[in-house]
Amino acid sequence: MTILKVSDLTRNFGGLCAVNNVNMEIDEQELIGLIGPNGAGKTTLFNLLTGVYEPSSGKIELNVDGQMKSIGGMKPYAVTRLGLARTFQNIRLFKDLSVLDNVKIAMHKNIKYGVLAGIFRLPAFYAEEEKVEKEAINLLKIVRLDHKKDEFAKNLPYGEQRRLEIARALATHPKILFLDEPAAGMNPQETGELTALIHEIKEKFKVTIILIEHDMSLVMSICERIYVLDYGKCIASGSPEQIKNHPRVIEAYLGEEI
Amino acid sequence: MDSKNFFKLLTAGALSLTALAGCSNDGGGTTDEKVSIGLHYELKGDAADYGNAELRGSQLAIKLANENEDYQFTYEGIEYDNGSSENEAITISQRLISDGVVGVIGPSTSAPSAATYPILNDAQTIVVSPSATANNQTLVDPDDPNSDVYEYVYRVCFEDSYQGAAMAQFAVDTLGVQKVAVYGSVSSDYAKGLNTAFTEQLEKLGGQVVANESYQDGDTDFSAVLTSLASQEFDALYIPGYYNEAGLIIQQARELGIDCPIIGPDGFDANTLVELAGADNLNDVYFTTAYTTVDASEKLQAFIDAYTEEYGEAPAMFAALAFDATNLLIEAIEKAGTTDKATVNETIANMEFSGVTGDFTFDETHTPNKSVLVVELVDGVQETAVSVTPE
Amino acid sequence: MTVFFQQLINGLSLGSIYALIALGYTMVYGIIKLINFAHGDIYMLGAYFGFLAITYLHVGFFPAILISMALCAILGVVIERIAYKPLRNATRIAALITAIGVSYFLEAGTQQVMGTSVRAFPQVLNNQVFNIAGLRITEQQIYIFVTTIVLMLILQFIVKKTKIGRAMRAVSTDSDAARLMGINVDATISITFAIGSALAGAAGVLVGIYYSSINPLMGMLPGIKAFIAAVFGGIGIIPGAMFGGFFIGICEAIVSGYGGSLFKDAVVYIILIVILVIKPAGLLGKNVKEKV
Amino acid sequence: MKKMLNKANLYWLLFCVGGYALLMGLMSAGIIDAVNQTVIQTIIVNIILAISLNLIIGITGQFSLGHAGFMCVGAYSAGVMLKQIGGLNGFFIGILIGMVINAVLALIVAIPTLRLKGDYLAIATLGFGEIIRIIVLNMDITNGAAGLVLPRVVDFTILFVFMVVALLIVVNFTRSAAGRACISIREDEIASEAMGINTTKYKVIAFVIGALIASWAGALYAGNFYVINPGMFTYSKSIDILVIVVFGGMGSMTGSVISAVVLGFINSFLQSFSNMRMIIYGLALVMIMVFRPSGLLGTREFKFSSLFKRFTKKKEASQ
Repeated sequence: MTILKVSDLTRNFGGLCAVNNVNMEIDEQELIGLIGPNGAGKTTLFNLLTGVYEPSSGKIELNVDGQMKSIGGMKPYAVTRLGLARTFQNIRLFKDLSVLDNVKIAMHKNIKYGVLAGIFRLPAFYAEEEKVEKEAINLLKIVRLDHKKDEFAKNLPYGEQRRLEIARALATHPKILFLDEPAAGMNPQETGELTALIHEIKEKFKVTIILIEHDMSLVMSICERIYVLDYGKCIASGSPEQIKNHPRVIEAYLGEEI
Repeated sequence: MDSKNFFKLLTAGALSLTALAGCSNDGGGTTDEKVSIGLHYELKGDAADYGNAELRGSQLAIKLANENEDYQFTYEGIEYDNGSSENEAITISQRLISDGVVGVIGPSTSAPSAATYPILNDAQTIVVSPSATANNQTLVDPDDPNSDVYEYVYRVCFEDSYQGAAMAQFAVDTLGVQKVAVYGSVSSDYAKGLNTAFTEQLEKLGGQVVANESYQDGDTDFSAVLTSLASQEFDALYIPGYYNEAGLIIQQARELGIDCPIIGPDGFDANTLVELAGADNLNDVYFTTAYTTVDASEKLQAFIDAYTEEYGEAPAMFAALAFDATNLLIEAIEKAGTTDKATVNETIANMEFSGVTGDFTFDETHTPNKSVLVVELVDGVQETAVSVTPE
Repeated sequence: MTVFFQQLINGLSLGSIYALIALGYTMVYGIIKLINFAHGDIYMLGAYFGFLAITYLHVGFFPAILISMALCAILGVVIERIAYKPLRNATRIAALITAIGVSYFLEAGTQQVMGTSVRAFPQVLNNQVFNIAGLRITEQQIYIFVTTIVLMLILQFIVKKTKIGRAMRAVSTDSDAARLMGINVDATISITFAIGSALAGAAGVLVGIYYSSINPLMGMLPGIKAFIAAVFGGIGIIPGAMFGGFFIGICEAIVSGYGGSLFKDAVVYIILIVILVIKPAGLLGKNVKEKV
Repeated sequence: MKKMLNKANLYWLLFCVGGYALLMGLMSAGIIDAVNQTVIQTIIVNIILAISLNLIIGITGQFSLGHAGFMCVGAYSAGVMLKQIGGLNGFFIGILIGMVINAVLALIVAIPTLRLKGDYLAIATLGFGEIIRIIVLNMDITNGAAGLVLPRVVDFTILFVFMVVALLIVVNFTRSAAGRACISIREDEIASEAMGINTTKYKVIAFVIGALIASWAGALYAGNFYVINPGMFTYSKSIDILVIVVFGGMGSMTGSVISAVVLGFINSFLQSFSNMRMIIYGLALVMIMVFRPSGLLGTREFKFSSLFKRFTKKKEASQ
C-alpha cells in the first residue's frame, strides 16, 4: 500500500531550482535510499517533505488512515503529528538538556494532559509522566543509550548523538522515518552497528524509512529501493543492482566510486 | 579570576566605601545635643535637578542655623537620595524614622511625596515639603477634598490651583488677554493642575483657551508644535511646566515669530530659564511666584548673597523654598524649645512664619496662605512684581 | 501645505541626530551583535565634551565637534575594552546587562561630576534665518543636516572602500573566519566602537547647538529611538540606519505638528511593529532563513 | 493524591510554611525593622516579576522587554478598583480585571510579534509596553501623569501567598510537558517543531502566563506602596526586571529568587551612600556580568531531591 506519494514536486530559491519535478511513490515499510552528489537537492527534498519549506509547485500526499492527504506546505509540527519524523544532517539535539529529556520532548504529541493539569498537578499528570518516563527509557535501550540518560546531550560522542537523534525521532511514533546522513562521520565499526540498528528499528516499529547517505556500502546493503537526485532532478530509481549499473548515475558520479 | 577572589574584591570595595561614607557623615558639631533633620530628596533620576537645588537650600539653612548663636540646638542634616523612585522613597522614610529625625524636609516631587506621607505621619514625624504642589497633596485622600489632613505634614509652596487661577486673573485683568494658547507638560501633576485651574478661571472671566498642546518633560524639540501654533491666532501663550523645557519653548517660540506675551508658573523661576531661552527672548514674559528679587527684602537679599557665596550661583526658586521649609522646622524646634515631635508639630500649626518666599501661616490643609506675585521679565531680568488674588 | 513642509524640515533636523546615533548602534550591532545600551550616554557625553571645549577652550563649531568626536572615540574604545571584551564569548544577554550597567554608571557619574541641572549650551553659530518659498530654515539646521550627510558619506567610504572597512565587514560576517584570514579582530572591533562613538559625539554637539540645552539624562530616550531607527531600517545595515533615523524624525515632527504630540512615541512604536510584522528583518534587511 | 504527597513536595510545603512563620515571627518581634520589612515587600514583588519574565525569556527563550507594560495594567486595574470599590474586595476584583485585560493584551501582542526573533522581538515588545504606558498616561480614569494615591490594603501574608502561588505555577508549568515544549523552543526552535511541537502555541502560552503573573505583581505593588503613576512603568522597569533574571541565571527560578533577594538588599545597603549609589550599582552590574556571565546559578535549580542525594552519598562515603 502506498504511504507517501510525491508528484511533480518543485522548489525554487530565487533563480535556482533546488528540486525540479520530482516524483516518488513509497510503500509501507519500505527502506528507501536517497542519493546524489553534493548539492543535488536531497536535503531540500527532505525539508519539503517534512514541512520546513513550502513547495513552489507539486503535491505531497500522505496516507492517513487509508486516505491520501495532501501535506505540502503544512507546518513541520503538523506534518510530524501526521506521522513523519526526521533526523538532521547537522545534528540538532537539545544540547543543554539531558538525554532523557530530549526523548521526552519528542513524545509531546502523545501526552494526554493539558497545560492546567500540569500546573495544578492533577492525577493525569502523574499517570502520564510515569508512562512517558518508561517509554523514553525503553527507546533509549533500543539505541543503547539508557545508561547515559542523565548526561547532557552535548557531552555524548558523535556516534551516540546520531543514535539519540534517531531515538528522539522514534519517540514521535512515526509512520515514516527520515534519516539525513545517519552515518556521516562514523567509523566502519559504528556504521556496521548503525546498519543493524536501522534493521532492528524497521522490524520492531514497522516503520517506513527514507535515508540520505553518502556511504554507498551502507545504502547498497540495506536499501530496498534507491532514488538518485542530480541538480534537483530525479535521474534514476530502482533496486540497488539497477542503480549500480544505470548509465546516468555513473555519469553523475563520474570520478566517484560506486 | 575565580569567584573567591571576586568576592574578596567586592568585600574590599564595600569596606572602602563604608569608610568613605563614615567620613562624609561626620559633620562638624559643637554641642552634644544634635537635632537630626532628614533631607529626603531626588538626587538622581528624572527629578534630580529639583532635588539637588533643594538639598543646597536645606544645607545652607542648617549651616546658617548652626552659626546662629541665639539657637540652642545644633542641627545635623541626614541626606538620602530617593532616586526619584516612589518605592525607594518609602524605605528612606523608614530609615529616617529609625535614624530618629525630628522632621523631614522633602521630597521635591509629588509622587514620592505621596508615598512618604502616610509612613512619616504614622510615625508622628514632621514633614515640611518644599515643593509638593499638587492639589490636596496634604490630605489623606487627595481625591476627596473633605478627607482628613495629615496631622504632621506641611508644605511651604502654593497649591497648583491657586497660582494657576491667579495667572488667569492677571492675564485677563492686566494683560487684557482673551484668547490663550496653552502648551503644557503632561509629565507632572504640577503642570496638569496648573493647566486645569488656569483654564477654569480664564473661562470664568470670559476668556478662552484656543489651543491646548502638550509636551513631556525631557523633550527638547518643540518646533513641530510651535510651528503649528505660529499659524494660529492667540493673545498669550501659557506654559505650565518647569524651566528646563519652558526655557527652550520660549526660545523656539520667539524664533518662530510668536511674539505675544508668554505667561507661566513659578516653575519659570530659575537662572536656567534665562540661560536656555536667551535674555533677548525674555521680554513680555510673566510668571507667578511667591518670591521675587524685585525690591528684595533684607532677608531675601541676605539669603541670595549667602547662597551665591556658598555655591557660586544664584538660587533657584526650589532652593529658596527648601531654605524656607528647613528654616520653618528649625525655628519651630527653637520656639518649642524641645525636640518632642508632638510639641514641635503643634508649634508649626500655629506659627506665623516669615521666610524668603513670603510671610505666611498655614490654613486647615497645612498649605500656606501666601499672596501670589506676578513678575515681569525684561531682557531676562525681573523688572516689576505685582500682587494678584484670584476672584 | 507650507506648514507640512515646515514640519518636514523640523523632522529632518531631528532625524539627522537620530540617524547619527543609529549609525553607531548599527555598526556595533553588526559587528558583535550587542545592543549597546550605553551608546545613548556616549552621545550625552559628546554633548558635554563639546560644552566643555567651547566654554573653557573657547573654540568654534568645527574644533568643538572634532574634539568631542575624538574624546568619544577614546571613551568608546575604553568601554569596549573594559566592559565588553571580557564578555565576547558569553551570552548576548549578559553583554546587554553589562551595557546597561555601563549606561547607569555613565549617567550617574555625569550627574555626580557635572551636576544634575540642565546646562545651556553656548551658541557658537549665528542663528541666521533663511526664508525660502515661505519656509523657515535656520543656519543651525543647515549645519546639522550638512554635517550629518558629510559624516555619513565619509563613513560609507570607510566601510566600502578602505582596508579597515573590508576588515569590519569580514568580522561582521564571520569573526572566526576573519581571524583565520589574518585580520586582527580585536583591533577591528575597537575601531568600530571608535567610529560609532565618534558619530554619537558629533550628534551630541549638534544637538547641543540646535536645542541649546544639555543634561546628564538626555541620552536615554534618543538612545532608544536611535535603536528603533536602526531596527526599523534593518539592524546592521548602514543606509538602513540613516533611513530609519530620518523616518522617525520626520514621523515625530508630523505627528506632533498635527496635534498628536502626546502620542508621537506611540505612533513611532506602532509603525515599527507594523514594519517588523510585515518585514521581520527591517525595511532594508534581508530575511535570512536558518539553514536546516 | 498519594503521589502529590511525595517527599520533595512535603519538604517544599514545610519550607514555605517555615519560611513564612520565621519571617512573621522576626517581624512581629521587631528583629526585622520597618526598613527591612519594606525591602522584603519589594523583594517579593520583584520575585514575582522576575519569575514571570524568566518563564518568557529564560525558559521559552523569547526576549521580551515589554514586561513593565503588563505590570502597569495589573497595577492600574487594582488601583482603579481600589479607588472605585475600595478595600480588599476592590483589590481582588481589580486583580481579576487586570488578568482579563492582560490575557487579551498578551494575545494581541504575542500572536503577531512572537514570529520575530531575538532583538527584533525585544524592540517590538518594548514598543508594546511603551504603547500601553502612553495609553494609561492619557486616560482620565488613571489620572494621567499624576497617577493614583492609594491606601495600603495588602499585608505580608497576602504578598507571601501570591509569591508562593506564582512560584508554584511557574515551576510546575516548567516541569510539565508544556514546560518541556517551551524549553525545547529555547534550545532549538527548528528541531522542536520537527518533534511535533506547535512552537507558536507554546510561545503564546508562556507569554500569557508570564503576563498574568506580572499583573499580580503590579496589583500587589499598587496595594502595598501607596502610589502608582505611569512613570514607574517605562522600559527601564522592564530592564530592571531583566537584570534580576539575568543576574540570577536565565532559566533558573531558584536563581531569580536568590537574585531578587541579593539585589534587593544590595540596593537597600547602597541607600546609605546617598548620591554615589547609582554609580556603584552600575559598576556592580558590570563587574558581576564580567565575572559571572551566566548569572549566579546558570540554569541550575535547587532541588530537595539532589540535596538528599548528596546527603546519602556523604553517608555512604563515611561508612
